[in-house]
Amino acid sequence: MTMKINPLAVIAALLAGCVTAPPSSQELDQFTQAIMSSSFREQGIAKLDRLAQDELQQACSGEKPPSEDVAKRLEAAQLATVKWPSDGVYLGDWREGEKLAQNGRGMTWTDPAGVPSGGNCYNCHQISKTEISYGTIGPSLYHYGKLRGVTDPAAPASSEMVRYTWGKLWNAKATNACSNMPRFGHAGVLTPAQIRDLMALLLDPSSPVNAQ
Amino acid sequence: MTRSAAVAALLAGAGLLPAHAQSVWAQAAFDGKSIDDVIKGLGIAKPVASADITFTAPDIAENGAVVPISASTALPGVKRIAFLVEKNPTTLAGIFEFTDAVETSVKTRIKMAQTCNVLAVAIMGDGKVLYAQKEVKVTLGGCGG
Amino acid sequence: MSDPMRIRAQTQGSGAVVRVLMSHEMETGLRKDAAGKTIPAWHITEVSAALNGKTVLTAQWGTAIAKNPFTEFVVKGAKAGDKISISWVDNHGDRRTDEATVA
Amino acid sequence: MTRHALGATLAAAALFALPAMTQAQTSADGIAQYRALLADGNPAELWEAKGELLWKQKRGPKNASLEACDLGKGAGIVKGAFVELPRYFADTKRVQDLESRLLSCVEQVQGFNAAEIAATPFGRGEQVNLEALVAYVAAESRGMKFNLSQAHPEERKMFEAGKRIFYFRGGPYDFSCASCHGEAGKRIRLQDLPDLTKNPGDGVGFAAWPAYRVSSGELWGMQRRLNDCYRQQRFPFPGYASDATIALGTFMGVQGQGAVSIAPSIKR
Repeated sequence: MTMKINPLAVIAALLAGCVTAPPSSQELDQFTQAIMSSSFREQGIAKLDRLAQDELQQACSGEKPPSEDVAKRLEAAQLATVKWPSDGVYLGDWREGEKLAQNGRGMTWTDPAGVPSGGNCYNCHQISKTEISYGTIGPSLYHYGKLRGVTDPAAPASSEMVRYTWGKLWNAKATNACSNMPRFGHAGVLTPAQIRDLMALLLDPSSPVNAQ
Repeated sequence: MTRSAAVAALLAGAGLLPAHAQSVWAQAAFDGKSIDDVIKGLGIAKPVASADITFTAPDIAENGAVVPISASTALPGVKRIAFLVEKNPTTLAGIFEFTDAVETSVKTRIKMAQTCNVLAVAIMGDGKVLYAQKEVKVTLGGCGG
Repeated sequence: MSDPMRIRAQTQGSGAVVRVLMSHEMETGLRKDAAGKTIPAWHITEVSAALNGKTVLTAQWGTAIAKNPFTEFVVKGAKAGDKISISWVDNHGDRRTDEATVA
Repeated sequence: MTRHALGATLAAAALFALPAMTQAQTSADGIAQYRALLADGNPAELWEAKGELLWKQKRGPKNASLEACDLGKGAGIVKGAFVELPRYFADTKRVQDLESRLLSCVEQVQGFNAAEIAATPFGRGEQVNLEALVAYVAAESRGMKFNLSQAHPEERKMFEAGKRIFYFRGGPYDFSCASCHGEAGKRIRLQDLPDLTKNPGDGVGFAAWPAYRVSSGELWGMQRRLNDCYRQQRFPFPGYASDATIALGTFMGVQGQGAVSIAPSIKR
């Protein structure tokens, strides 16, 4: 349906203050910001600085993802933040990794300061065969190393996959700008030692992910 | 639907409150930490598996805090049904005692600490004890935080 | 004081299905509060149901009956207009009785 | 046991006897069976009954009942009010959801201190009574379709703000509401996640809250639901009945237009 509007009448009405023009997108952004800052308060370890978005968070906060160019630029910037293990050791203990994968705690306002975070992995991924309570926001990681042909994580042939996996855990946005996955290393959610244990869960041929 | 407080006083006067209506509180059975403990505590015979006891429980419990279960039987001699949870800190969840005025059938909801067998143990007037059991998987749910 | 129970009693076949919801914490005595102190056990221990004043079912409950307990059973021969009353007592000695009419 | 319920149980049991089911199907069906077993006898009823008594009871410094409270359909009218909230209220000049409107009412009508109640932790003091009132008001619209107004400019503004807040990523995990609720068919652990960017269907998402939470044995209104979402998002604390939460309610309610409310429902 089309409506004929007399532009002069509209202007007149606006001048008379009878009709309020709908707010512009920019005005709505400002309105939203005002609401956000009046609505949230700090609680426990969850301070208000958590609402201060970095460039990536801001770019990924639209209804639609950013353009391909922007995404590429963001990914490159995120990749540059990845800290590779200084001693070249990528894998830890898969048993500890499994515990981390099960653990969804940490960093909420009910968590005490200084308690190590869990990896939250099963919340979103299938991982070992025995845990039936797994989420589906992320892809299944069952047989992660096996499917990718990693028989010896220390072998040179595995190095590319090992590095890719480390990068994914450290900063998932380095390969997918607006990924739903947290930047575990970059954001300081997990320590390098914890990431090693998760690496082992995914890549160690004897871990339940690959062996069962 | 529910008329309440005023009735309480009336019924208390009529001697209908549970303490007067029920057999002695089974302390030893409720303290039991294994199926054997509970059997000993109740002073009953060793239960025998029976297809005459219909026991319903979910295969998976979305939350161990509430697990819906039910038991029923068409056998005329069953006087009591006890629900036992194999791996709970204390094994006995509850005992229901039926008169002839009710069907030998009850639904309730229990707590489960972990995946294990749940048993419906039916105690008959002649001292026979029958049971049916089912494994219920207790899953971790939500974000886990 | 405890909140009222919800009792529904509905004729079905030659009897009535009774569904009861009770408002009770059913604390296990195994949980700890935020300060790390054990929360003492607090649970309904005994329940009885009566049809027109005559006891038809009793129960003993431990700590593993779920919070805000739900129970369902079938009273033989109950007719519309009959009174179903339910009583409970907990390990603190608190008691409660509520009544409903069979519909 | 009712014959009907027994039949359903046996049918579910038969379903499970089928071999060669994939693990995922089996656990999904197992959860469905569990929920079916819980459906009959929702402890939320205890809150509904208590809320009805509270609504009609003279309370507070002004010793008045809430029958003078206008939830949007006129003073004292409860039926149908829930499925039209959040909406704009001329007297407060604000868009309000059920909880924020109840706060206005207990202050204006009964003389309670709304700010004090809003600052009270969930499950304590007057918050306990608000939860019961929320259960009662929602239950009075059970089976009705959501029908939120977008006629007032403030209502449209709150919808737009709600949309922006829904997609706002922040905190150490980079989560927004959309991280979990932006796509259909996903789940966390075994819990299905409604896609809240559209109408997720009758009795799903916005149309299922308030709900009795099996995990805590408590009645959660939408305010508490959103509060715990933000906690798990690792965000700071959203104030009770704050504009951000009302904006989100407006967004979800408008997206869910036409969905049938089953609230208060029962949830894990």
